[in-house]
Formats: sequence, structure tokens, C-alpha cells
Amino acid sequence: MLLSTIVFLPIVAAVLVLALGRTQQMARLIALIAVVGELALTLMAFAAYDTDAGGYQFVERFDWISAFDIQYLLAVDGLSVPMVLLNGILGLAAVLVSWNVKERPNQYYMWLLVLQAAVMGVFVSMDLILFFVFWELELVPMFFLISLWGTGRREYSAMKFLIYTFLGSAFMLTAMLTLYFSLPDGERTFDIMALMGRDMSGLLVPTGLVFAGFLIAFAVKLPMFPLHTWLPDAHTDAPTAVSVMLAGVLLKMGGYGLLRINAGLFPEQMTDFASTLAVIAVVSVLYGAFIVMRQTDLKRMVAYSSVSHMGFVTLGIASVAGGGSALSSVGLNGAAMQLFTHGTITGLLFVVVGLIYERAHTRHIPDLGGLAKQMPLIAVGFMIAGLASLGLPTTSGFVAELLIFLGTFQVFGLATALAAFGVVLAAGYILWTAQRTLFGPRVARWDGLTDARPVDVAAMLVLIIPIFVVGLYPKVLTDVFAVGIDPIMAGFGLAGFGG
Amino acid sequence: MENAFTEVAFWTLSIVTVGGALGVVRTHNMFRAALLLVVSFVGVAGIFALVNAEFLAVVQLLVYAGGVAVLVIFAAMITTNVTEGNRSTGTQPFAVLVSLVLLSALVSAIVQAEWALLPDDMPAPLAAAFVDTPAALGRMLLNEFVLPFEIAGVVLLAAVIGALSLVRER
Amino acid sequence: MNIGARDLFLISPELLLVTLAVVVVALDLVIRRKGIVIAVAVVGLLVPAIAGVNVWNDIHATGVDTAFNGALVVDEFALYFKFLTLAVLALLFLSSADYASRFQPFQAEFYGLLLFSSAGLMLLPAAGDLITVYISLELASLPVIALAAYEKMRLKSTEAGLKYLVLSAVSSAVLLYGFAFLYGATGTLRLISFDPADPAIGHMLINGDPSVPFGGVAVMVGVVLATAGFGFKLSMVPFQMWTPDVYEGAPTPVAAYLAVASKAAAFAVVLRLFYAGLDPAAADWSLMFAVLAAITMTVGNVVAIAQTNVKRLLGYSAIAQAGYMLVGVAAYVGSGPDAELGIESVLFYLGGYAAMNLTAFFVIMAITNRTGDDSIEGLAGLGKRAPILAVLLALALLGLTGIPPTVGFVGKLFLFNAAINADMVWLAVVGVLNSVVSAYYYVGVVRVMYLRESDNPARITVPPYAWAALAVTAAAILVLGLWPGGLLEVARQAALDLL
Amino acid sequence: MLERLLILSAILFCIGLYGALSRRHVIAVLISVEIMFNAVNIALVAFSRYVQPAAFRATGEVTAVAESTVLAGQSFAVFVIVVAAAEVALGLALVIAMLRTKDSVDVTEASLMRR
Amino acid sequence: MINEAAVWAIVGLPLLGGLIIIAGLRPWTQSLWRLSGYVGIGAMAGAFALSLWALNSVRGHHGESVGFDPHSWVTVGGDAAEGAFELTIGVLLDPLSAIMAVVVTGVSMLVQVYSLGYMRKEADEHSGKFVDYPRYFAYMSFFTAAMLGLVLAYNLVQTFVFWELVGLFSYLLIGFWFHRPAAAAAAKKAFIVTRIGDFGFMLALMWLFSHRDEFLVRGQNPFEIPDINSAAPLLSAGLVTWAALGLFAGAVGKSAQFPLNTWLPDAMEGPTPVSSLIHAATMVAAGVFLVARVFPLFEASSSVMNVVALTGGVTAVLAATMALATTDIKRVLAFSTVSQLGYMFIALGVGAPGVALFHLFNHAFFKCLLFLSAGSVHHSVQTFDMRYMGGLRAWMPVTYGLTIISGLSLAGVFPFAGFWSKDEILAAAWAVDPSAPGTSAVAQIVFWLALIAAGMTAFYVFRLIIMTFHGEFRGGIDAVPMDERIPDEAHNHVHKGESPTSMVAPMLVLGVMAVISGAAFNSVTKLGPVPAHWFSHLFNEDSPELVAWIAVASMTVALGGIVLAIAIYGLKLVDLSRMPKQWHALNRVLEQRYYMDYFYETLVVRRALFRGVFLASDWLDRKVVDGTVDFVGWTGRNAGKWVAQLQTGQVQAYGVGVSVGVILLLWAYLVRS
Repeated sequence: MLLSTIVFLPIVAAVLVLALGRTQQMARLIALIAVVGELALTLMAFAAYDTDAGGYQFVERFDWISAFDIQYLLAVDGLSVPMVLLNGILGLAAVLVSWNVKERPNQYYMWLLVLQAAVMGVFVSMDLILFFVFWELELVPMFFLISLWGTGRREYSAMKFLIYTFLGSAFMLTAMLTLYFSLPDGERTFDIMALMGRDMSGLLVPTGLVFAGFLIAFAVKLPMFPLHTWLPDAHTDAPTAVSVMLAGVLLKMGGYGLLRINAGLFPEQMTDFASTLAVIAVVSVLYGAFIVMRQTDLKRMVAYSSVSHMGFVTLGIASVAGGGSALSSVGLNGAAMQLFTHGTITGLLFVVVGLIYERAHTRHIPDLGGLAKQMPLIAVGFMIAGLASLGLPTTSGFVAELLIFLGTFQVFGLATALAAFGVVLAAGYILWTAQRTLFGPRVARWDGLTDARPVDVAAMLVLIIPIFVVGLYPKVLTDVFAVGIDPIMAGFGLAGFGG
Repeated sequence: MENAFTEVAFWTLSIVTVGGALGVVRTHNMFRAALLLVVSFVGVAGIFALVNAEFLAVVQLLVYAGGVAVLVIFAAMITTNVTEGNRSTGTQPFAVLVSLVLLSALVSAIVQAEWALLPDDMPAPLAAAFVDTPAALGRMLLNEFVLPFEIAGVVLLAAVIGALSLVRER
Repeated sequence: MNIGARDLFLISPELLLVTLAVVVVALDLVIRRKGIVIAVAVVGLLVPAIAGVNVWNDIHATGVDTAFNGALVVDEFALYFKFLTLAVLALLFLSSADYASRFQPFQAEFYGLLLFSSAGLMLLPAAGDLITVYISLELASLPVIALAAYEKMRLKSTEAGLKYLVLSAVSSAVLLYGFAFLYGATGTLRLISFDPADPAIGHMLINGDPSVPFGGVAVMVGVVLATAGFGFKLSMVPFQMWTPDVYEGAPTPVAAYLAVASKAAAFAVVLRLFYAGLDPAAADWSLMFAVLAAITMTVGNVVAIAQTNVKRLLGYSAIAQAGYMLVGVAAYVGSGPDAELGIESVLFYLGGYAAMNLTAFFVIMAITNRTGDDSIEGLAGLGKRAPILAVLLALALLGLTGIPPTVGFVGKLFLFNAAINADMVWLAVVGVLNSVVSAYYYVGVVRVMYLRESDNPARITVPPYAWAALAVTAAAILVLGLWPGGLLEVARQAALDLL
Repeated sequence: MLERLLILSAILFCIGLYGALSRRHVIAVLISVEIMFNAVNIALVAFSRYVQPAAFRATGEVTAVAESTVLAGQSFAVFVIVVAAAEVALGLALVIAMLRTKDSVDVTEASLMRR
Repeated sequence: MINEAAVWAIVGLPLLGGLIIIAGLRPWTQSLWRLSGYVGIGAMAGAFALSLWALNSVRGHHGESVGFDPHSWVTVGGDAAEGAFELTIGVLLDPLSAIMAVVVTGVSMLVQVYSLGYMRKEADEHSGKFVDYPRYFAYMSFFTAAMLGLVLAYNLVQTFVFWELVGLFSYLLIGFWFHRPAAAAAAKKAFIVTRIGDFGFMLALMWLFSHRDEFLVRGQNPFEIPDINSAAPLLSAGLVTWAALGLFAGAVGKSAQFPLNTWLPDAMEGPTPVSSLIHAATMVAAGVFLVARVFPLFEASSSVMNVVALTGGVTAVLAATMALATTDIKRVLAFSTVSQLGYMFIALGVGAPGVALFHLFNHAFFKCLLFLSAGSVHHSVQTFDMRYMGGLRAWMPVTYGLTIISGLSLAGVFPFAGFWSKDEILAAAWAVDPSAPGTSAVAQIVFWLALIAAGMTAFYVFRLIIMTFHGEFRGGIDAVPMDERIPDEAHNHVHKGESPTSMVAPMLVLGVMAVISGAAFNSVTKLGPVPAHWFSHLFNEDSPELVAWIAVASMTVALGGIVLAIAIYGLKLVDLSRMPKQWHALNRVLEQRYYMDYFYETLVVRRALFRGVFLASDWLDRKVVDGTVDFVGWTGRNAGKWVAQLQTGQVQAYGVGVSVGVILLLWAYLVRS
């Protein structure tokens, strides 16, 4: 029942917050207890996951809609258990960073908790329809959070996010159903575990179309060029905590889906499509980085950097091109690592940007400057996030990018080289932004601003710790991810790395 | 029945029916339209009579040419501008078009269709039904179609209640 | 007269319903207190319901039975709709008591007419021949003409009545002409027959010319005209144009009745006619319905985006929803393991649709009853003025969009399942894409409720019986969304009976 | 003969349709619809007279069923007439209601709700 | 014999020191911050001691390492023993790394001692907030730790990790006064420009890894330095060439070689001890060290060797010319560093890594001393602009003397340290036989380039000494116009006096080394415990013979430069203001550093990228990509309105709709039948 508890604890807490959270203090206290408990549970799951045994663990299986063999099927494997942990971490950060929400706090925390639960559901569902249910469920809290507590053109952004994601998932649903009905009667199932390794030829429609259906949904979520333009808008206008969750875990759902479903269920199509994927990845990386350079809004900047960084995920997955080699395992592991690390790093970036915005009430970079004098702690947070984002060794970002590059280079030399140049560009925009925001002469206008309070420091620490832990001792993650990636590799006819 | 007589009767009745109907839909005078409707309905009654539906012909005369037409005339009279109130609307050109196209489609379908016609020398038991249609119909309405028959009563009741609640003043 | 006890038993629900109608109208003449009349109407519905349960028990045990020389076919399919109609009626009575008080002194007639019409709707799915179909249809729609025009002092209401009168009359004529052709081509009015000596329409198609649709031009004309006639009731494009106007003009309970009960019965009879009567020619009509479904949902959704009146919006929404359900109608697979899927999904969706649409209409009714403003802008600030109503409306609208965990999602899932099962992947794609389009306007309403401020701070009060109705429908949205199995099983049995 | 009657019915149907779609006066629209119903009745009666009952066609012999259904079309026509009458009654009631509220029976003026 | 933990402690002690300062001392402002400097120095002293021990342990080794096995760091896909992907970390202790460790720890320790005095002002600035003083020592400790990690790395990936960390802490140190826009910009520039080089490093890693099969068949790891070095001669040419070139790109970036030399002069915005440390033994030396580290890989490809040598030669001359026209004392030294690093690359390129390391070793001392002297000068006059100095020898005798010593050493004057190593470089270049197979005229070219650079070196260093210490005092900071001062210096004043002992003492130590390091540690003959040509000996390579005419020639050139400098700046035999127009133009070109910065920053970054590619991408994204999305949305929103035009409100229009529907359906079926 561990996974069910993990999924439903935030929902129960959401109800409690709504009912009992009459005051801001009460609401945030309940929310905090809930997310701390959630983090503890996810840590427990992460720790309890037995990497030696591997495979799917903590399986919970009940019939849900027996007419279509739809099951309530929860399980985690090496691929998803770190994502569960990531969600736990970011949930805590999100609540901490929204400590000061005054407007309808009970509703706010309720939606935040529902969001966490929905994302959790995505990561632990092993039934396609259940996966889809959680995938869609996440739209509702996001819509309300952005449009009610957001800023700027929040309605436009919320709607754009909603429609865009919904559009993507529309294709996914069709693909799922087609897949289901393509199987011979009696073998029909939505069970991802059972579908792994199954021969996917002879579907109702060409298998490529089913593959594409999933791909579109995940590409929107990831987001992959050219389906990314919802992201800057959503990020810019979302409240800080939502930006954190959006960058931290929602985008990861796309990468997770690509790995779990596109690569896991359709190795053959993935093999064929990988070259295109590599091109898209390179374009995402470079194009995203180019655009970041022109941004004057801190959040937009981070948003486009996400586009760029998620391109690395795509690139890592593309390392399976041509059937892949044993080294593709490194690329896939790198992609998975990048999912986790980008979650913490960009989460931290948004936390910091949010803290700055909360104080200065502007995110316009030219207005800022010299903030390191007034808010040294926030500046330190910013620098850590930024340096991790540009892939500095000892932070988790480096390990992930290194693995991706090493895994992919042997397949797509030029593409990987170009993408690696994105790291140089990242140094450019991160440091340039730091220079314009934090450094330079102190600006008298910001003299009254306070530095991070303990709760803000806590929010930053929650994310900084995993960045360094993974950066210094990557085995803590790679060993787990490898267990999850190996079955996927087996789908490509490759027995893990050694083969 | 003589063939020639049938022919003449059919054509006469058809012309009366169609002509009346055309008049109904073309005149601007509501009163005249109602009268022409009676003419057309009488023609239809004649056609019914022609194809061994004597009972229906009578019902047609009573209900339509009698009741309905009178009702319509009364209603028309209380409306304003009886003589010129019934001009065409803007949709008339479309109405012409769709009617003609639909007519041609229907006619071509009718001509193309293969109908499983009763043989001219109908088996006796069947022919018998057409001899005394009112009795046969009566039997049917109380046996085969007793349910619709009962429902029809409810329909009338409902219609009356509906009409009353619409018309009655507060 | 040839009526036996068995006949009366089988028709007892309708019979009792008509009796109730008469009683209600008659009571009005002798009782001053209108509350009693309403109470009698609501409580009295239990009588036909109990009778229905009796019949169901009997039918469930013994199988399909016919009455009145085959004019009435009582099977679980028909009973499904009878219960649906009764449930809708009861909820409608509860919620509209407040609204209907404006009809003094014709309040009792209002209920009476609804009861009469419902009797017609209950008969429709059970009709065994074309005459019964026709006469039941008229019983169902004639009272509605009066009801639509019931607010005599409101010009829009009268206009709605007029439009419904003219178009339903024209449609009736077209339908009848179609029936005439069916009769002429086959020589029978029988829709369902279990007696080989008394063949039904379907039996006469088998020997037709295979090169011509439906085996003969006459049948084809008949089918097309009948489809057009039913299309009017279904709000199927291009026979749908009355829908928004009448929904907007008619009293809100009547609009709800039209949108839910009337449409359900129309689907019932269409399913009966095509699946039970014309199934040998399924190859000919299933594509027609598929195309019409696609067009219907697209037109409904696209035009709905431009709406400013909430009732009108629901009108277009009803068109779009009809389109989704037509997907189920189109999804004919002949004999096979999941042959009942199309019907089953339509039946299930109708149930869910009733819950969602009624919730929406009930909320709108409660609001417009207080504010008199049925524009979408009139819902501004509802999140604060009437938080619970707002939540319920949002739930209903998200359900209509098809977002989990509502019944709307599961319902659409089943419909698209059916489409894919019938090898109509393209139709499923069109369907899911339409869901995306629909999200825009459904969520748009939600957005107005929560994001727009209102200058009218008055709280909206709702009488307790209306709350009861709302509670039932809203609970149904969620319960059926989370545990659809029960209703689905009932729908499956009903569908199997039809086949 | 059947085809002639059917064509007559079709002509009448289309005239009615034309009237229903082009007349300004509500009552004129209603009676145009009545013409359509009459067209249907002509077709029903004609089919009843000239087309083999299904039971006869299926078995090739005159069964009791065939005998009892040979007049089905005529019966249908009876119901059509009844319903049409009810419809007219209701329609005229509506006309009266319209006259009261807006003092007009022009269908083109009933276009408050659009788009 | 040293054990592995002790070697790790060489890296660990400064790291620990830094952590103690940043986490233990810095937050508690009042009492403990003063200790930070001592903590840093103490940790460094420990590391220095351990380094000496390590050096002692490898004294007997000739190019071989002490066999400490590496440890697993990242694994992918199960058991590494079965061939799974594994990244290892470990320490590689051999003469090269041991010498480097000694130099790094020693210089760093001295610089930190110096900083105790120099950075004193950071302590009492900002009204009681002493945040910057401990921050400085923490950064210094971390920086040194990173450099030591780089030096001792066993695995190229590990090298890269510390390589980047060196970059990071140099970024933080250069931008230490981050409130100065110039410092913030310089720090960023340093990081980004070196990162462009690192990009090459990264590609080299990928390239090596993608050819891992060549290593696997030998049971080797493509990233482990000993494996690379031992396998290098056997590897395929393509692998070697590209891998070496990529690594060299990294070295070029870190060591500020042409064309990535532009960051180093700007990096002078950092505190002077930082410049001194960066330039002496640490960051810029990392490039040289990297090439020396995997020298067999470079040696295996003659074309790469030529590239290395040519890059070194060109840079040596180019940077020397830049130094000729510069008036900022630290920038002169910065160009000098670039130029001297060029020498080291020449040595590497002609196949004499031991010589390169020897020069690195010497250079560490005299260049460090030069910077510290500059800092000492600044301590007095508060500016780095030599135009406002002059005559300082009057009150800064020690600084003056030490500057002369280090200047002579830099100029390569016998018997100062610089002479020995520079001479060996020239000799090594000359020794390459151009007619031998696999070689070319490159060695000859770079020989002459090096000789020219030697002359210029002597000239600019004496120009520096004369402008600073001789002649009339030109006012120091007090003479600098207010609009030329940076805000921090606005209220500073000249303080006529020698620097405090804490600064002078480490300078004296370095002064001794600047004199003797050349002759004592790499003597041409055996000298007590030190064997002859010790460096070459350690690297197990042929020591270049001292060629008499080369030594004489280089001495002549150097002395010529000194004489010229004295003639022009000391004796004013030439009036520079009355030089022909072409001379001024040339001067401007040199002052503008051949317009390299203009080319990079204005033309490439601002125009081509920022206003070109980036702007175009942004436009494309907003107008085309997002525009398409918005257009689709707009169409969706408005399509409804268009379709709704049919909904006229006329009931008969609806009837027409019904009829049209019937007709279309009929038509569709009639067409099909």
C-alpha cells in the first residue's frame, strides 16, 4: 500500500487543507506536514527499492474497469522510483516557497497538493489508462493555480497550457486505445509491464502512428521544439511554486513517458525515429539557448533554458538510433539522470527567481543589479542553481550531461558535438544573467530588500542538497536508473551494457 | 372500377390537389389560403377513395376539410392583416431550390425503386381486406395497433392540456 | 379489444406515469397549495419506478418479452431508458420547483405536461413498430412545444416554442415520409419481430440488391429521411439548428429536459432502428453516422466557442455531445467479441451525460432564477458569490470536457474505444481533438466564474430540494467517473439485449 | 399506378416543404406542414394498396399475419391524421399566445435568438 | 612511502580549510572571522608538507606512477568487471603531479600569507561586515584544492571535473569584487572563454569514449590517464589526433593561448594575490600540465605536436608585443604570462615536457613574485597605472630589489632561474632535426619566434621596472582623474612606505626561489641529491644539451632588450611623442591587442550573435513558432463566429438546413449506389 499512500496522502491532505485551513498559518502548516510526510514516504520508497532484485516493486493491482481490463495498477521500477522521489522533494520546495501566499491560501495549497498527487500518479501508474487519468488530472490544478494565483497574462497562459497539453494527450489516448484493440482478444491489456517486450507489429494502424501518438503528447510536455511555446508563457505567469513544479516534475513526465512508453514499448519505431529525434534535440538545445540570450524576464529566461536542457533528454534517448549499441544504455541513463537533475536544478532556479520577484516585484533583468549585496543568500542560491544548470562538475547537472554526451556521441557525433556546445551557451546566458542581476554596483532602489528568511533558505536547501549529493556521488541515482533502463535496453535487443 | 374512370379521376384529383396546394403556398391572402387548403384536402380525400381507403377518405373530409380547415380559418381571421400578411420570406429562393432538388431526387428514387407489387389478381383473402376497409381498419386498430391507438388518446389529451395552458389567460 | 394482463404488466410504468400526469393535473383543480401538487408529482414518480423495477425483475429473469401484439418490446435496453427518463424527471422536478413557481397558475400543468412527454419518451425505446415509434415520438414532443413556450410573457420563450413547433413538425413529416418509404419497400411496419412469419423491416433487407445501399433505393430514401427526422431530435448536424435557440428561449428546466431526456430517447430509438432493424445494412449506415458524428461534434464545439449566453452555450455543447455519442452509434462491428461496445458506450455516456448536463443546467437554473442574467458574463464572481454552485458547475463542465476523474472522461473513453474497436481510428482522433476544442469554451466558463470579478456581491441561495438534486447529479459525475463498472455492466446487458 | 401516386405524393410533399420554408404567416407555415402530412398519407395509403405485405412476401402465401397487416399503411395514416390534428391545435394555441405577447404572427419577426 | 589517504589529503586539506572558513568561520562575524586566513594558510601548509612527502616518494620513479588503484564513481549497467560503463576516480602520483602539487601548494601558501596583509582592507570595509575577508580565503582554499585535484587526477573525466572547478573558483576570485562591473564582466569572460576551450576537452572525452573498443581490447579504460599514456603509441591515428586536438583546445582556453588569450588581461580585475596565484602555478599552468599529463597522446601525432608548438610560438610573440604598449602594470604581467606559457607550449610541441615543466616551475616563482610586487606597489600608490608611478624605489627598496630579481629572471638573464629553463626550451627546439622523418620546419620557426619573444620580454619587463621605480614620482592614485577611477578607489590615497611584513616576507621567499630554482633544481650537473637535468630525468626523457651559442644568443637578445628599455624609458634617448605616425598607429594596434577583443566581443558576440542569430531565433520563436500557435487558436476562436453566421435566427433558414441535410445524404448514397 506504499504507493497508494504516496498518491493519496496529498489528496487527503488537500481535502483537509480546504476544510481546516481557514487561516494562512493553518493552511500552510497542514500543507507542510503533508509534503514533509510525502517526502518521507518517497524517500522510504526510494530507499526500500531493491536494486539487486530490480524489476517492478511495491506492485498494487486491482481491477478497476474490468470490461476493458483497466486496472488500478501501481508499481515502481528503477526508472520511476527516482522520479517519485523527485516529486516528493519538489513538493516540499513548492510549499516552502509559497509560504507567503495570502490570497485564498487553503485553495492554493489544496491545488498544489492535488497537483503533486496527480504527478505522483503518473509516475507510479503501470496501467496506460490510469497513467492517462493522472496525466489529465494534473491539468486541473495547474489551470487554477496559474490563472488564479498567477501574474501577467495568466489567463492566456493557463489556457494555452491547458489546450496545448490536452491536445497532446488527445493523441496519446487514441494511441493507447488503438494499441489495446490491436491486440488479439484475450490478450488485450493496458498493463505496461505486460506490454513491454511484446511484438508491436500488425496493429490496427501502422505502428508508427501509435508511436507518434504517444510521442506528440510527450513532446508537448517535454517540451520539444517546435511544440514548446506554451512553456515560457506558463512559466512566466505562474506563481513561483507552480513554476517550480512545472519545471521540476511536469516536464519530467514527458521525458519519463518517452523512456517508459516510446522507448519501452516501441523499440523498433524508436530505432527508426531516433535520428529525427536527435535533430530535434539539437535544435531544441541550441535554439532554446539562443532565445534565452534575448530574454529580459528572469522566468522566461529560465523557461527557455528548460527547453534547451530538455533537449539533452531527447538527445540521450536518441542514442538508441539504429538499434543502439551497448553504449546507448549510457545515453538513456543520462537522459533519465537529466530528468532528475534538471528537476532539482531548474526548480531551484525558479525558487530563487521567485524569491527575487517576491522582494523586488520585478523580473525584468535590466531593472535588477547588484542584488548580491542586498541578498547574499539568495545570490548564493542563484549561483548554485546557475552553475549546476550550466553543467558544472560536482553538481548533478554535469553527470547527467556527461552521460548523455558519452552515450550519444558514438551514434550522432556531429549532433552531440553541437548539443555539447549548448553547454558553452549555457555558461554564457547563466553568467551573463548573474552578472546583470546579482553583480555590479549596488542599486539604491533595492536597498530596503531583505535577504532570504529561514523558510526561504529551507526551500533552497531542499533542492541544493540533492544537486550536490547526486553531483558528488552519482551512483546513488545511476545504480537505480540502470535497473530501470536495462529492461528498456533489452527491448532493443541489448542486454544492458555488457552485451 | 373502370380503368378509364380511374385515370380520369386520378388526374382530376391530382390536379385539384396539387393546384390547391400550390395556391395555398403561393397566395398572400391567409383567408384564401385556408379555403384553397380545403380544396386540396378534398382532392386528397378523393385520392384515398380511389385506392380503396374509403374510411380514410371520410376521416380526411371530416377532420381535415372540416375540423382543421375551419380551425385554421378562424385562427387566420383573428390575426392581423389577413389579406397581405402571408408574403414570402427571405428564404424563398432557397425553399424553391431545395424543394425542386428534393423533388427530383425523390422522383428519381421512386422511378428507380423496385417495388414488390401485389399481383393484379390479389389472393382472395387480401383482396377481401380492401372490400370493407372500415371494418378491417377497426379490427386492426383494436388488435394490431391497440397500443398506438391508446397512446394517440394520450397525445390528444396532452395536446389539449398544452394548448389550454398556452391559451388561457392568467 | 385484445389486451391481456401481461400486456398491462409490461406497460405498467408508462401507464402509471400517465395516470400520475392526469392525477397531477386534476389535483390542481381541487388543491390550492401548489407544494402538495409538486410533492405528489415527485413522490408519485416512485410508483412507475417501482413498477419498472418489477418489470425489470421479470424481464431479467425471463428475457425479452413483447406486448400488444409486438407493438411494445420490453427488454433491458428499453428499461434502461425508462429508468433514465424517470431519474431525470425526478431530479428535474426537485430542482425546478423554484423555477416553476413563476408559472402560476399553470404550475401543475407544467408538471403534467412533462409527465406526459416522459411517458412518450419511455415508450420510444420499447416501440416495436413504426406506428408506435411515431406516436410515442409525438407524445414526447407535442407537450414540449407547449412547455418551450411556457413563459408566455417572455418573447424568447414564445419564439422558442414556435421554432420547436415548426421544425419538429417539418421533421415529423420528413420522418413519416421516411417511414412510409420503409413501409413501401418492405411491406411491414414491424421494427422488431421474433416471429419468422411476421418479418420485421430488417428481415426484408436481406434479399435486397447488394449493389445498392440498403438493398434498394426505396429503403435508402426511407432510411435517409428517417435519419433526418431523428437527427432533429438528436441535434445532429445539419438538423441541429433549432437547438441553441430553443435552449436559450425555453424555460431552463425544459431546456434541460430536451438536452437530456429527449435526446436519450432519440438515441434509444435510433439504436433500435439501426442496430435491431437495419443491421444487415450496417456497412451502409455506419460510415454515414461516423461522418455525421465528426461533423456534428466539430460544428457544435467550434460554434460554442463564440457564444456569450450560457444556455446557448449548453445548446451547442449538447450538439457536440450528440456528436460524441454518434461515434458509438457509428461503431458497428457486427458479430464479434465486443459487438455490443458501440451501444454500450452510448448507453453509458447517456447516463454520464445526464449527470453532467443536469448539474450544469441545475446550477444555471439556480443562478438565473436569482439574477435573471443568463449571459456567461453573468457568472462572473460566482466562485465567491456561490462557491459550491461554482464548484459543481466547474465539475460538470470539466466532465463535459472529458477530464478525469469525471464520468465524462470514462464515457468518452468508452466511446472512442468503440470507434477503434470498429476500426475507426480516425473518428476517435477527431473525437479527442474535439475534446480539446471543447476545453476552450468549457474552461472558459470556469474561468469567468473564478477570474472575473462581479459588481453584484449578492450571494445566491438555493432551496434544499434543489440541493438534493444537485448532490445526486454531482455525486454521479464523480462516482461514475471513478467506479464506472456498475453502470457499465447494466449498459452492457442492455446492449446485449438489443443485439 | 403506385408510382404515379408516389410521384403525386412527392410533389405534394415538396410543395408543403416549400410552403413551410417560404411563408411568412405562422398559420401558413402550419398548413404547409399539413400538406406534407397529407403527402405522407397518400404514400402510405398507396403502399398499403399496392405493395405486398412483408409476411406475404417472405412466405409467399397469405398467412394470417399478411392478412392482418395488409391495411397497416392505412392504419398508419389514421394515426398521422390524429396527430396532425393535435399538432394543429397546439400550433394554433401558440399562434394565439404569440398574438398576445408580440401582436404578430410573422415568423421572420421571431428571430431574437440567433448566432 | 606515502599512502593513498595522504595523497587525497593534499586535495582534502585545502578543501576542508575552505569548508571550515565558509561554514564555520564566516557566519559568525565578530570573533572568528579573523582566523580564516590562518586556517587557510594552515591547511595549505599541511598540504604543502604532504606534497613534499609525495615528491620525495616519487623521487626514484622515472615517469612511472605510484600504483594507487582508482575507485568507482559512476557506473551504468551493472558490474564494471563485466565491461559495464564505469567512471573512476583516483589519485595519480608520479613526478609530474608531485612537482605540480608542491608548486601549487607552496605558491598558494605564500600568496595566502601575502594576502593576510594585502586583503586586510576587505576586513574592515562595509561597516563591520567582515564577510569578504573569510570569503576570500575560502575561495583561495577551494581554488587551490581544485587545482590540486586536477593535478592528482587519475582519470581524464576527473581531470575535467577539477578543470571546471578551477574555472569556477577562478570565476569567483576574479569576480571577487563583484560590485565592480568590470570585475563581474571579467569573471564572466574568463569563465566563458575558457569554457569554449573546455568544449574541445569535452569533445575529446567523447571522442575517446566512442573509441573505447580500442582500449577495451587491451583491457584498458579510455579515460584513465596511465592507460591512455601507455596505449597512445598503439592507438589509431584518427583517435589520437582528434583526442589530442580536443584536449589541446581545452589547454589553449585555460592557458590563454592564441586565439583564446583575451580573457587573461581582463582577469586582472581580481585581487592581485589572486592574479598572482592564477598566473603563477595554478589555472593557466593547468593547460600546460594537461598536455604534459597525456603527453604520449600528443607525441603520437606529429601534426598535433606542430600545432602545439606553433600555437606556443605565435602566442609567445603576440602576447609579448601586447605587453610592449600596456601601461597597466598587472596587464603587462598578464601578457607576459601568456607569452611565457607560449614558451612552455613550445617546449611541449618540440617534445620536451620536462623542459616545459621546468619552465613552469621557474615561472611560478618569478611571475608570482612579480605580481606580488605589483600588489605591493599598489598597496602604496593605490593604482596599477604605471603612468602615475615612478620613483618608488625611494620608499620601497625591498619591493624594488625583488622586482629587479624577478625581472631579470623573467628576462632570462644568467644566472637567474628563467635563464636555465628558457635556454633549455630554445635548445630543445633547436635540437629537433628538421630532416628527420615525421618532423618539419616548425621547430625551427618556433625557435626563432622564441628568441624574438625573449628580446621583447626583456624590454617590457625593464620598461615596467623603470616606469614604476625610477624617475620622478607621478602622483599615484592622487593624480588619477576621478572619472578614471573605479568607485572603490574614489577615496584612496597614496601611502608612501614599504608594505607590511606579512606581504614582504613571502615575497622574499619567492625572491630566493626566483634566483636559485633554475640552477638548483635542474642543474646541468649533478648537484647534491638533485640529479643533473632533474626534470628531464624525472620524465625519463633525453635532456637537451646546453648549446653554448644558443645561451649566448639568448643572453645577448635579452640584454639588448634591457638596454633598449633603459635607453628609451630611463635615459629618454628617444622621445616617444615625436615618433612617426605609423608608430602611433602600431602603438594603437598593440594597445587594442590587435583588436581581438573588438573582434570577439563587438563583431562576433554583439553583432553576429546577439543582434544576429539570437535576435533572429527570438523573432522566429515569437512570430513564427508561437505565431502559428496563436493563429491556430485565433482561427479556432473565430471559426465559430463564421459558422454561426448560418444561425440567422430565422426558423425557416433552419428548415432549409434540414432540407439541405436530407438532400446531401440522399446525394451521398445515390453517388455510392
